[in-house]
Amino acid sequence: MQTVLSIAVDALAYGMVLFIISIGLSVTMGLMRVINLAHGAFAMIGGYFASYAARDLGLGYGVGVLAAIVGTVIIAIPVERFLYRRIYGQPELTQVLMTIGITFCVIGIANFAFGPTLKTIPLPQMLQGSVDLGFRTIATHRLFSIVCGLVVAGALWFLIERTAFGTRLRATVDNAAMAASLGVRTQVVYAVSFAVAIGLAALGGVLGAELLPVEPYYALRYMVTFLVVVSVGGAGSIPGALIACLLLGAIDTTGRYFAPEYGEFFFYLAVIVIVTLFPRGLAGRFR
Amino acid sequence: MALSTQSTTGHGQAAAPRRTDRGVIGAAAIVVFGTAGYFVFPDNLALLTHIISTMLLVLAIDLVTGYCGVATLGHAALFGAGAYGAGIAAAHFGITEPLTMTLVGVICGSIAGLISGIVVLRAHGLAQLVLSIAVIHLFQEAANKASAWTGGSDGLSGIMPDAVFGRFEFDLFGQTAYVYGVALLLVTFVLLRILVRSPFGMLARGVKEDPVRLAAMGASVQSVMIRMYIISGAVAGLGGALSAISTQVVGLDSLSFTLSAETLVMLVLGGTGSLYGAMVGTVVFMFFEDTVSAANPFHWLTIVGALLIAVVLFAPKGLYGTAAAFFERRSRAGKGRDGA
Amino acid sequence: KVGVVGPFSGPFALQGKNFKAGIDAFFALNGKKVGDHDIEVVYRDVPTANPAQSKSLAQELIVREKVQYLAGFYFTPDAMAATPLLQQGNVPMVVMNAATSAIVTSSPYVVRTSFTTWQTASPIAKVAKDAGVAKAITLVSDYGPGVDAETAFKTAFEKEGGSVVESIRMPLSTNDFAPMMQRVKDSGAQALFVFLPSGPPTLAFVKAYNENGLKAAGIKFLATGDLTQESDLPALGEAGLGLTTTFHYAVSHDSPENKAFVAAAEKAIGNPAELSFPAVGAFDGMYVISKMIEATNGKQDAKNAVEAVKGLSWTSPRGPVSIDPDSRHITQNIYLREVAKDAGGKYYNKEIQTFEKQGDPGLAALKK
Amino acid sequence: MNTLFEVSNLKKNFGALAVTNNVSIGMAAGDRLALIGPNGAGKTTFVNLVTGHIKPDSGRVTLSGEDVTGMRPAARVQRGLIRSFQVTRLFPDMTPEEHVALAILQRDGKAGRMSGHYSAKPAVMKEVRETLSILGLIELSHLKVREIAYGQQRLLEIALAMALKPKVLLLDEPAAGVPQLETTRIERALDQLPKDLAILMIDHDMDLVFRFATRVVVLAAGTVIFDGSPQAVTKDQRVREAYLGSYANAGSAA
Amino acid sequence: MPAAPLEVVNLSAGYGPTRVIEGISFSVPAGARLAVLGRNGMGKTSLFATLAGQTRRFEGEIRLGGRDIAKEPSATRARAGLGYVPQTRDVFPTLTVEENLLVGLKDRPKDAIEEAYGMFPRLKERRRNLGSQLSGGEQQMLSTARSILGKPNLLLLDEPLEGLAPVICEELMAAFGALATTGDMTILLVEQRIQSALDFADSVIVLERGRIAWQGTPQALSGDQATVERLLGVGGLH
Ligand SMILES: Nc1ncnc2c1ncn2[C@@H]1O[C@H](COP(=O)(O)OP(=O)(O)OP(=O)(O)O)[C@@H](O)[C@H]1O
Ligand SMILES: Nc1ncnc2c1ncn2[C@@H]1O[C@H](COP(=O)(O)OP(=O)(O)OP(=O)(O)O)[C@@H](O)[C@H]1O
Ligand SMILES: [Mg+2]
Ligand SMILES: [Mg+2]
Repeated sequence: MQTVLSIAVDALAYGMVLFIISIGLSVTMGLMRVINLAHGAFAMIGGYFASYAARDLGLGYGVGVLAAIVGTVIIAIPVERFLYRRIYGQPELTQVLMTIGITFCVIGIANFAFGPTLKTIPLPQMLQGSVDLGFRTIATHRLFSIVCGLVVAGALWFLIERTAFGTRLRATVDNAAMAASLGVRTQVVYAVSFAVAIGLAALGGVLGAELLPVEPYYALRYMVTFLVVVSVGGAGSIPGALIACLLLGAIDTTGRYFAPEYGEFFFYLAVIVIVTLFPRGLAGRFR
Repeated sequence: MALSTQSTTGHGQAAAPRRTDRGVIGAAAIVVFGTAGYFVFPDNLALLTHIISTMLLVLAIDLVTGYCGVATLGHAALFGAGAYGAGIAAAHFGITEPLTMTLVGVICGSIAGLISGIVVLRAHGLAQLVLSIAVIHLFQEAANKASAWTGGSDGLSGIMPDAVFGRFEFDLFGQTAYVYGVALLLVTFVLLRILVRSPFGMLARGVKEDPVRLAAMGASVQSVMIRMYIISGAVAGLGGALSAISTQVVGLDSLSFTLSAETLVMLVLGGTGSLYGAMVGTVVFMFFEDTVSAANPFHWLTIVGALLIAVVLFAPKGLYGTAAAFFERRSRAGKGRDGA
Repeated sequence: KVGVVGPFSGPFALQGKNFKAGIDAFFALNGKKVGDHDIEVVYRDVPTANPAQSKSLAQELIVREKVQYLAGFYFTPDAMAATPLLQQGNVPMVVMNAATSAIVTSSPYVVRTSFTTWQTASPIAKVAKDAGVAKAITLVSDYGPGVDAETAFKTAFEKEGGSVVESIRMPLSTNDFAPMMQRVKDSGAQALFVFLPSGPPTLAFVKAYNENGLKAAGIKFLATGDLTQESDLPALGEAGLGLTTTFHYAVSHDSPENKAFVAAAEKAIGNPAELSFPAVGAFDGMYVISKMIEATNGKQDAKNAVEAVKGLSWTSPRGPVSIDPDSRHITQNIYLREVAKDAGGKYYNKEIQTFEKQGDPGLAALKK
Repeated sequence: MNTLFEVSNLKKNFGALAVTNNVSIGMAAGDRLALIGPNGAGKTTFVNLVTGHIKPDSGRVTLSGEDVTGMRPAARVQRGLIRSFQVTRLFPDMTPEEHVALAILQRDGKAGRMSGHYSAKPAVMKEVRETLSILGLIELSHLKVREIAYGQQRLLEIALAMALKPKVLLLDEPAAGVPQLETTRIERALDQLPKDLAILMIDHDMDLVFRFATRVVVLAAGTVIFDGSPQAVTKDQRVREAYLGSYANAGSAA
Repeated sequence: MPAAPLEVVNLSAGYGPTRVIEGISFSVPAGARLAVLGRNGMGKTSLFATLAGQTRRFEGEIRLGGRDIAKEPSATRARAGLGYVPQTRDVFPTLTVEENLLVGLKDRPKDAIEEAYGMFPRLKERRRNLGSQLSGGEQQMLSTARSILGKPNLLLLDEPLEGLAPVICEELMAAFGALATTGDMTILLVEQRIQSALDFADSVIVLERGRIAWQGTPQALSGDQATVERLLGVGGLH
C-alpha cells in the first residue's frame, strides 16, 4: 500500500512537471496547427534567462521567472514575425524543417554564448528542501510545480474555451481565409497565441529545470517526450494534455520502479496501445 | 550540387513519353555522377558510400511519406533491421558473401517494414508520427537488450564480407564498396521509377490525397499502405545492408530516432514525392554537413540550422520540388491561360 | 599529422572541447615540434556514438588527409569501428577516452591513455567495505559502460566480502530518478553505487538522492568520477557536497605538472569551469604520440611506433603513469575524492586517498 | 420484383438524435429512385450507412442477396455498390484523366500492378476519353483537380462513379453546383449507363428529380414519410409542407 | 450600417501566373441586387473571392462606399462592411454552430444570434453540433447566417441555395429580398438556379472566361434566348 501511494505521489509530481513544460506545445500544435519542434528551444531560452537573472545577477527566483517569460517572448516576437508567419498553414513537413532549423540555430547560439555546461536556477528558501508526507518525503518545488500546473491548466482552458479570443483563434486555425473574411485579424490572433505559447514554454523551462536541467542540448533532448505527451493527450486539448501527462507519468514511474531495465519498453508499448485505442488523443473522448 | 541539375527537365504536366525520358535521364545521371564521384573524389569514397546508403533510406522514407502521406519519424528501424540482418548473418552465421548479405538485409528490412507498417498504420497524422517514434524506440531497446547478438551499445563488429564475385575486395580505399553501392542505387532507382509510375504508384498517391475517396473506388487503403511499407522496408534494408558491408560495423545509431529524423529532414530538404528530391536532399545535406563540420566542427549545427530555415523561406517545396515547380510554371506561362 | 575524432558538437560537445583543450595545452607546454617534425592536428566531428560515421571519417583521415596517427574517440563503438582500419592503413590509434576494456584487444595498434570503467569502479568497492558497508545496491545506465561498471563493482565488492543486494539498470533517457530512490530505500542497502554518463542526468540523480531523503537516511553515495566531473560541479552546487567518487584524475590534483597543465588547458578552453577529465587523456595522448614520432623519426610505421611506447612511464598531470606493455593500456593511480568547497566558494574534488598503480582488472575479467 | 438491393430496419443515433430511424428501402434492377427530404433529414447519413462509411446501430444491407452489412467500404464497392459524395472528394494533385484511369484499373483489378503506365494501354485510354467527353471534361483532362472550378469537380465525381461500372449507384446531390441548364449533361451521362442498374439519387433540384425518377422516397427526421410515384408525391400534404413548398404547384407543370 | 454602393474598375485577378478575371468593370448603387451568372469555371467564384480579398488581385480598383479597398487585407474589408458567403461554405469544422456564428462578432449579442436562429430554426436545434457534423444544407444555412449577422453593407452570396430544400430556398430568397429593399444591404448573387436569380435581381451580368460577356436587366436576358443558350448552356430557360 505504501509503495502504491509512494508511486502515485512520484507519478503525480513527474506528470505535472511534464504537463507544465508541454502545455505550451499543445497550444501551438493543436490550436495553431504548427508542429513546433522548437518548443524545447524556447523553454531552454527561458531557462537561460532565469538562470542569468536569478543566479548571475542574484535577483531571486520570482524575478527570474518573470525575466524568463518576458525575455523569451521578446525574443520570440521577431522569430514569429519573420519565420513562423511563413509556415502557418503549410504542410507539416515544411514546419518540421523550419522548426528543426530554428532549434539547431538556438542550440548553436546557446552553446556559443553560454558554453556547454549545465545552468541552474537557484530555488528560493521556501521551495528548497522537502515536505514530509508521513509515509515519505517529497521535494517542495515539486509540490509547487503541481500547483502551478493546475493553475495554468485552468487559466488556459478558460481562455480557449470561454472567451471570444479563444473562438477566434480556433476559427482562424480552421480556416484563416474565411476567418479574415469575417473580420478577424488573423495575424494578430496568431501572434498573440504564439506569445502565450512561448510564455508557457519559458515558464515550463524554468519550473521544470530541477528535473530537466538547462543546457544547450535541452532543445533536442526532450523534444520527443514533449511530442509524445502532447499527441497522446490530443493536441490542443488542455484536459487531454493533463490526463496524458498524469497517465504517462504513472506508467513511466511504475515501470521505473518495478522493472527499470524495461522502462522504455513499457513506456512506448503503452504509447502504442493508447494511440491505437484513441487515435485522436485521449481528449477525443472528452470533447 | 550533383543531381539537382535534373530539375531543368520539368515536372508534372509533361505527357507520358517525356516522363519515360526523364526516367532514362535519371538513371543516366546516376551513372554519370557515380563515375564522376569516383574520379573527382577518389579519397572520399567512404563518405560517398555512406551517402548512398543513407540515400536508400531517404528513398524508402519518400515511398511512404512522399507518396503515401504517412508521417514517420521511425524509418531508421527498417534501415537498422537491414544493417543488423546483414551484419548478424556475417558475424554469427558466417554468411559473408556480399550479395547474400545484401539479400538478407533486404529481407530483414521488409519484415521490419511489415511490422512497423502494421503498428504505424493504426492511426493518422500526429498520432501516427508518435507511433513511429514509439516503434523506433522499441526496436532500439530490443537491439540494446539483445547484446549477445547485436553487441549492444558497443556495436556489432567482426563483419568481414568476402570479395564481390570473389574478385573485388572491400579495402581501405572503399572502391569496391562504392562501385557496389552505385550499382545497387542504380538498380533501385530504375525499379522505383517503374513502381511510382505504375498503377500501384497512383494508388499510393491516392492514399495520400484522399483515402476516403480511394476506398470509395474499391481499393483497400490498408493493403496499399502495407505493401508500400514492405517495399519501403526492402529499400531501407538494402541501404542498411550496404552500410553494414561497407563499414563492417553496425551501431545502435542505425536504429535511432536521430537517424530517422535526420533522414526525414534530408527528404523534406530535397522535396517530397519525387525520387529526385530524395536523392538531391541527401546529397546536399550530407555534403553540406561534411564540409561545414570539417571546416568548423564546433559550430556547424548553427549553419545547418540556418540552411534549413533558408530552404523553407526560399524553396518551400524543397530544393528539387521548388526548382521543378519553377520551370513548370515558366513553361506553362508560355502557353497562356489554361482551362475553361 | 594526427587525426582526432571526437564529439565536437551535439550533447557531448563539452567533452570534445576538452579533447581540444588537452591537445592545445600540450602544444602550449611542449611546442608543436618533435625533432624537426611539426605536429599537425585535424579534427573530425562524431557528435554521438555512431560507428559507421566514425569509421568513414577515420577512413577519410587516413586516405585523404593522410594522417599518420588516429586519436581521440570518446565513445567505445566509435573506437571499435575504426580499429579494423589500423593494420591496413599502418596507423596507430591513441584512445583518449573510450573506456571499455575490450578496445585494446581489437587491434595491436591501439594504445589508451584514459582509463577503463573497471579501473575506476573497482577501488570504490574497497572504499565501501572500509567504511563498513556490507550491503550495497547498484544503479547503472543500461548500456555498455554502465553494465561494465556494474560488474566491476560487483566483482570487486564481493571479493571484499560485501554483497550487492540488487542491481538496477536504468534506461539512458531517464530523467526522473525518484522511483529508483524509493527502491533503494526499500532494498535496505547501506550504500548505493551509481554509474551514469556525465551530463544532465547526473544532476537530476544527485538531486533525487538528496530530496528523497536518502542522504538524510545515511545511505552512502558511491560512484566513479564521471558523476562529479568538474564541469558539472557548479550546477550540482550544495547538493554535491560530500559525494565520494573514485577516478583517475581531478583538476585539483596537487602537483607541479598538474598546475602547469591546468593553467595551459584553462587558457585553451576559455572558460575554466568547463575543464574536465577528457583533457588529461588528450594531453597524455599527445605525449605518447610525440614519443612515437620521436621513435619513428616521423616515418609512418605503426608497428615500431607502438613498440616504442610499450612500457613507457612518465609523470602525467594526474600522477605517475606507465603504459602496460601487454595491454597497451595506461597504468595509473586511482584517487578517492570528495566534493568540497574551496575558500573562493568554488566546488572541487578533494583527493583523500590514493590507490597506487592500478591496472585494468577488466581485461583480466575478459580473458576468463 | 427481384430485389437487387435491400436495406431493412436501418437505425443510427448520434447521441440523442435519431438520424436514421428504422429505414427500409428495396430497389430492383432498373429502378430510378429519388431520395428527397428536408435538410438534415438524414439522407447523406443513409448513404454513408449503406456504403459502410458509418456503422449502423442496427439493421441490414443486402446486395444481390448477399449480406454486406459488416463489410468494409472497399469490399462493397468491389461488389458494385458505388456512391458519389455530396461535398466532392477527389485527389487534388491528380488530373481528371488519372482519376478516371485509376477507377477503371481498380475496377478491372489491375490497379495493384507495380509496373507499366495506364497511358500505354489503349483500351483504358479510350474509355477514359469517352467518359470525360460525356461530362464535358475532356479539355481539362491534364489539369490538376485543385485548379478546376468546383462545378467541374462535381462532374468528375460522376465520371468516377460511371467508370466503376456500378450495379447500384448512389448519387448524393450530383447536380449541386452544376448550372441548372447543364444538368442535362448529368442526365445524358446517366442515360449511357446500362438500363439494368439501380440508381438512387438525392437532390434538391426538383426539375431534375422529376425528370429522372420513376419512384420517389421522402425522408424526414430520419423516417420514411412517403414512398411512391412522382405524380403522387406532389399531392401529399405532409411532403408539400415539410419540403416542396410552392414547388408542388409550379413544379408539377414542368 | 446602411447599404453601400460598389464600384469595380478594370479588375484583374488569378492564381499564380494564370489570370482568371480580366479587366472587369461594373458598378451597383446602394441597395441594388445584382446577379452574376455564367457557366462552370467562368470565374464567378474568383470574382467574389477577389472582392473579398481571398484571391490575388493583379490590378484594378474596388470601391466600397467610395473607399478603395483593393489593397486592404480581408479583415479590413470585412470591417468596412463586406460580407462573403463562399461557395464552399467554409464552416469552421471544429467550432460549434453557435461559436461559428460568434466568430465575426465583437461582443456576444444574444439577440443577434436569436435573430439568426429565427431565420434558420434548424440551426437552433443543432446549436451544440460541431461544424463538421452538419448536413450539407445545414452548413449552407450556417454560412449564410454567419455573414448576415455581422450586418454587412455589401453581401456577396456565392450559390447560397446549393443543397437547400425548395421550401427553404423560397424563404431565403424572400429574406434576401427584404434585406435589400429595406436598404440595409447591397447584394451580389451567384446562382445556378437561374430562374430564382432572375426573379430576385434587378440587374444581371454574365461572365465568360473571366470577362463580362453580357450586361442588362433580368427581363432582357429572359427574352434573349440566343444569349442564354450561348452563355448559360443548352436547354434554355423553362
Ligand atoms: N457525426 C455527427 N454527429 C452528430 N450529428 C450528426 C453527425 N453527422 C450528421 N449529424 C446530424 O444528422 C443529421 C442528418 O444529416 P445528413 O447529412 O444525413 O442530412 P441530409 O439529409 O443529407 O441533409 P442535406 O440535404 O442538408 O444534405 C443532421 O442534422 C446533422 O447535423
Ligand atoms: N486554386 C486555383 N488554382 C488555379 N486555377 C484555379 C483555381 N481555382 C479556380 N481556378 C480556375 O479559375 C477559373 C475560374 O474558376 P471559378 O471557380 O471562379 O469558376 P466559377 O465560375 O465559380 O465556376 P463554378 O460554377 O464551377 O463554381 C477556372 O478555369 C478554374 O480552373
Ligand atoms: Mg446531405
Ligand atoms: Mg463557383
